Amino acid sequence: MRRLSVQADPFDLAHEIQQLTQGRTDIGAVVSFTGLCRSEGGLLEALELEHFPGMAEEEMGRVMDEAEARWPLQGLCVIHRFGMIKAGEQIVLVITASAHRDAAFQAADFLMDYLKTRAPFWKKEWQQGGDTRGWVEAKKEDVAKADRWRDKP
Amino acid sequence: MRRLSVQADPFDLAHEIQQLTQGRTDIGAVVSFTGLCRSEGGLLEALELEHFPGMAEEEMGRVMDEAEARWPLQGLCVIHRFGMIKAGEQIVLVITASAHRDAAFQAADFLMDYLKTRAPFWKKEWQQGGDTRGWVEAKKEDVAKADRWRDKP
Amino acid sequence: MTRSVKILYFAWVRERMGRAEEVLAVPDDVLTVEDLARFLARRDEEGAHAFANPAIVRAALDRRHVPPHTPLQTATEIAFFPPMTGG
Amino acid sequence: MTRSVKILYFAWVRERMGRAEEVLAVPDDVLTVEDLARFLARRDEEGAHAFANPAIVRAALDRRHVPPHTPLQTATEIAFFPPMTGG
Repeated sequence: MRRLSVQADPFDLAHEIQQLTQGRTDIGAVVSFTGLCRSEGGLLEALELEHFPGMAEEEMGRVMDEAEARWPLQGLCVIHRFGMIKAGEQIVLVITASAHRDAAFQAADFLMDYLKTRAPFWKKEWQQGGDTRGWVEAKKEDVAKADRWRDKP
Repeated sequence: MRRLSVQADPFDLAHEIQQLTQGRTDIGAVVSFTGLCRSEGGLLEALELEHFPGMAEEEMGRVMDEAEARWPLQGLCVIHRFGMIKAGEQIVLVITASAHRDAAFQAADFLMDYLKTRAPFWKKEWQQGGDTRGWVEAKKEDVAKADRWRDKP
Repeated sequence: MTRSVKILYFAWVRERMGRAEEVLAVPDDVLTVEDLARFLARRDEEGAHAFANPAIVRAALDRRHVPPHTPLQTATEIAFFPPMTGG
Repeated sequence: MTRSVKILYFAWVRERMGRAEEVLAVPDDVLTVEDLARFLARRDEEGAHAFANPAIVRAALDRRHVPPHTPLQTATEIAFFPPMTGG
């Protein structure tokens, strides 16, 4: 079972997990990652998420293919929101389901690293009061984290 | 915010995450791990979880202390069930909340490794038809996995 | 015979270019992704600003990430954007 | 003067001992956790079965994991159990 969505609306983690696990008795481990918008100590009011419609879905699908090729997964779900997202709100959701916990943990970690560096989304910061602080700069650590997976079997 | 529970009843992941994150804007990453009872291809009807009341809570608390000492966590939750748990049902829940995804992922992985080898719980396997297949044997890999963390900063 | 491609811009590349997309008749000497970036940088002020540091701008050809030296060949759509910051 | 300790058994150690707990007057020559395990192994058939492979049985003193050579000292409760399989 596989689910991919690029959407403006919030997602429902419990519902998504239920979709992946309902009626199954071969899943031993479910890992979820939820990314939230931080206010950076009250500085930020919201993040505006711009994306490349079409390519976002295709690239996320390719990243999911790669996760499925690397680990035995019984289910995975990736949801990425776009539009204006207030501090405290959800941005991204990854769920992985497997017989064993290692596969579920590693696949979720991998998916997040790859989404960060490959999925065509860009964040713009909005301050309290309505001014923008401009676009978030990509972090070198994120590229390094994604590169970790390259040499692994 | 920290929550620890040893209970017979099922848990509600969405509710527990909400408890950790509600009204906060300093959390950027929430990782959850849910352990489920597998049927092992239809062989197993249920797992019976025996525990050492009192010590289970204390040991889980010590493992949580260690996670909090190693990673900057804004919230963590560990719930372990006991009693008869049918195939497909929940056994254990770990949730970690942090500003950054690495801390949340690593702390959740660590908590699961340590719970496996240190929390005083024992699983007995029950087959379809009501016969037991005896007690689950501890896995060497689980000890090795927990040992990974020993040399890390 | 000149060929047309659709060009898409995202995030600050879009803002600096002052447009989200355009259709361009590809000049004969523009063969690769980096040729096209160089052409846009020379074309006007907006392009000079957007591609001021061409090493930073990323590209996708028909919705796949590609390195700068990739030939345009038969691609019908090319997108330019900053390093991604989703997730 | 003999001292009493409460002993708890769990999982297959409990099943083999045929009991979940007992209170024992600690013999004078029983000083450590492994001394106590050896004493129980020699005491009766159940103990012999439960502690047949003493290297496998784990112990907690006053609810804390301890290695076999740990002195009982003033502990009031000792638990014996197999390697844990929770999580």
